[in-house]
Amino acid sequence: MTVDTGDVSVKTKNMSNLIYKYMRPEHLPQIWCPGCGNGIIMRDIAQAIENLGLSRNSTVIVSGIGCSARAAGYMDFNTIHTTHGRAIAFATGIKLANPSLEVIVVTGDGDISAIGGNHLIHAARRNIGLTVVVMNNNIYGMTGGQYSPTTPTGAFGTTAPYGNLDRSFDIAGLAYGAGASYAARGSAYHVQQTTTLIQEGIKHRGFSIIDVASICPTYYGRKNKKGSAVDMLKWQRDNSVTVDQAAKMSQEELKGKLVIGLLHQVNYPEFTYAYDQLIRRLFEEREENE
Amino acid sequence: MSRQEIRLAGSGGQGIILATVILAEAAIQAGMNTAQSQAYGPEARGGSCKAETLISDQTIGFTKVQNPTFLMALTQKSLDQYGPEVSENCLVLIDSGLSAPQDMKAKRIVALPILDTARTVVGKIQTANIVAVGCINDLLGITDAKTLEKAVLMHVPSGTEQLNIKALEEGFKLAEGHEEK
Amino acid sequence: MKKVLMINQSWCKGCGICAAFCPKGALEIVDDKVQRKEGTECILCGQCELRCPDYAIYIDENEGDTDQWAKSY
Amino acid sequence: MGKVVLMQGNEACVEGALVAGMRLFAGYPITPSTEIAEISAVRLPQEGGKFIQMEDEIASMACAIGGSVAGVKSMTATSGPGFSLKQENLGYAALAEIPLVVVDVQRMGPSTGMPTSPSQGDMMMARWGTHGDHPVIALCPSSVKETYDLIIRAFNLSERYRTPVLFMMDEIIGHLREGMELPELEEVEVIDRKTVKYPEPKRLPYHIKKGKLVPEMAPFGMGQRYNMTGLIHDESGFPTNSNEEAEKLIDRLMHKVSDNYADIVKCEQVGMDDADVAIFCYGGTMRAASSAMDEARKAGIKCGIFRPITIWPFPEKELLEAAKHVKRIIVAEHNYGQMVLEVERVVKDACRIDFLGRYNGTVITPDDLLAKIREEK
Repeated sequence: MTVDTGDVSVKTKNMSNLIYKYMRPEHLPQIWCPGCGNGIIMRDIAQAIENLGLSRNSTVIVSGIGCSARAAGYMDFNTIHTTHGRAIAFATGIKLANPSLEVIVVTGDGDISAIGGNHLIHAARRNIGLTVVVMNNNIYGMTGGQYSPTTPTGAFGTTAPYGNLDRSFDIAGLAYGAGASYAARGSAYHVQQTTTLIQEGIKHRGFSIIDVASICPTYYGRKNKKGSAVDMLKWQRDNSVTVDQAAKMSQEELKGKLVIGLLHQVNYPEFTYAYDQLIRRLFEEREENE
Repeated sequence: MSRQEIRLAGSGGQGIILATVILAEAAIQAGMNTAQSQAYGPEARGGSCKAETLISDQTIGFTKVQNPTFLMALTQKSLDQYGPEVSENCLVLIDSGLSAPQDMKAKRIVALPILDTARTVVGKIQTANIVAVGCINDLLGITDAKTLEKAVLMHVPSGTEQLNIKALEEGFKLAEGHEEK
Repeated sequence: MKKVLMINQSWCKGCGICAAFCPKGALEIVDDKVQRKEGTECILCGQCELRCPDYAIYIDENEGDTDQWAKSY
Repeated sequence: MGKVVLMQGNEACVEGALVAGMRLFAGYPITPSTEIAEISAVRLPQEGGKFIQMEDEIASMACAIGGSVAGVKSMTATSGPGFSLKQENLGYAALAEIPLVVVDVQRMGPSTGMPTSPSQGDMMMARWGTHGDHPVIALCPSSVKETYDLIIRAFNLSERYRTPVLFMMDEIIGHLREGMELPELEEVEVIDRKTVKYPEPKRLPYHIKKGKLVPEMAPFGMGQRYNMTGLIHDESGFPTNSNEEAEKLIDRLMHKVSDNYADIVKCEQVGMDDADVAIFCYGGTMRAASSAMDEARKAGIKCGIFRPITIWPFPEKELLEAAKHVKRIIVAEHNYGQMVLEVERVVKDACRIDFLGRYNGTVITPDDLLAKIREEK
């Protein structure tokens, strides 16, 4: 059978139509470790794009640095792998220069909330039409397992050998507090829900963030005795509650739970749209004066 | 017109920089060369402020005023600071309310009620810089009144044109009957 | 067209996620690679495909050139 | 003859950039470059372009790169501390070959230093500030008119060589207002981006066509999907760990600039035909030098001026030739001694080299230079 890829039509061989259509097979399998949740989340993004019927040519994937950042190289779009923490700032320039592009930022917890935290909160405040998908694995994977801003208090990392003293960030909550007009949380286990959340985030006009709990069996899992990739996914399955369920639960009951679903959505003018309106206004005023 | 090295001093917020910009614009409109620059402290308001305009019919190399041929000071503090630096031949314009420091070498001093005119005659103290511009043009003969008016209108905020033209005219009047001390 | 389970062993890293979440227990990991478990039934539900981080297992449509219901590379 | 207008250096920077085709500016407020952001905020939307004030200097640099990647000529502007912050992404732009212009209106440092005081202390940071080996093109204007003309050239060079171009202004010129003649727009040379005509899916994004200097660019969204990265990459745009590919890439990046020295490097020589003593200066320092030269000549001293307009690559060929015909070169700059190191490297013992540096927030005056010219040793 054949797949419409937009430019070529080739018999599929050893991958699903979805992967064939949206990935760069010559660069697969990815460098991610066995059981890494990032591959699952990357597929969710592809599925969301497929469901929405976006054109690959007018979709841009921007990434920063870290494990998550490698996603850009695997996905068959206009892709740019930028500097550590700065993916949102690069993406802002791309979206501003050409608002017709669908710009998706794929990032990790260290990239987005430590070195890139400032860009996250300001892009959220600005409400620029980017979709940010966070592969949140609670650790710095690429550098070998240091604690990140989302490592829970007490958990271990190579730089938290006696247990992490920091409190951890709720990235979706942070973005929401900073003014993101769409904030959601998904997980590697909850594939269909997460895909839908990403899909709705892309559709949303304004800044949207989907904080997806990933799994890192190699570092976070091993350091913290969380078992195998399978065990970590099972933990997600058994400890997740929906936003609706969470609303009926006490703080005590919510301890150690992963709340997934749409956390927040509001309509507010998107930045590049507002800027185009400004340009139009100036042009109209000039025409009137002439 | 021979080379003029004009230095205006006052406190931030008095519009000293704008005054030198307008003088520079007047020079350009009159077909001369000019270089305008300024130095100010970190305060937006109230700090000391110095701005300069060089005007010459020759090409201007070095862009800073070295030997002022003209100094105006609108505050005692700025007069005390910059007054003693100028040479004997420099023409010094001061607001009537100020007194020349003892160690000032300059012999040609003109005192005019610039601030008072702005406040009471024009009706807005913020126009003191434009009153001053009128006085300075009259004292130095940079250009004609019409050209100066054009320069003023090019640089004042829209909506304040009438007020500033009045200030300029009051400046002309002030300087007309001036006396050098 | 008949659906078929496809396995691309060259991309499989043997993490075991597909096998763990298969509702019919129809998959197993042997020598770090996934394979069909003998004597089990695959209902082609696609749960394995959804969670395979390496896109090594998926449901495809039968190309008609084989009777096999599972095909490995 | 065009109309003569009174303009500030920072304003001329924006007006020239608009003529050159700048349609996106990303910046962050910092004196003495702030007027560039302020004027861009007013002027860009009037021309259908976009201005954005980012949350910091790093983001401004990243945003400008993003704009260029999406096909729009982009610029950012800053001063000393902000220039420090832009360095990492500057390296990205050099490696990924992104055309854009970065303006640095230098102020006295290090650190917060003396805000708004003039300095030329970022000259070596312009060359060596970002990590790793990379090509650099940096230009230095010494008048308002030259700021206008040269920023257009900066954009043209960035497009021709697909590389960031540094525009090294200083406070003296940035805050100076003087008259300048506006050019007739039809006479201004503007180089537009060489983009791919027909996006082919299999085209290698970093492949250079025969006879071309640099790979043609495909703005995101035009139909060619490819990967861009700050990792060492091959023609495909994908990362590689091949040592041969790494060497090939760095060689190519360095050579695209060094092999085109004659096109890129410009300098001005005044009175050098018969000069015994030459003043080496650049940017705002030129203004004191020209007055000093006039005075020296009146006093019977044969003084000339050698002024790099392109500061990086350094105009070494012209300088060495000039040095052979003078007895002394006085290097005057507003720092503790930066470009004088280059002068020493190039001139060696072809003539005597004296240094006049200023690093206290004041400017070098013509009298300072005259005293140096008259200095006997």
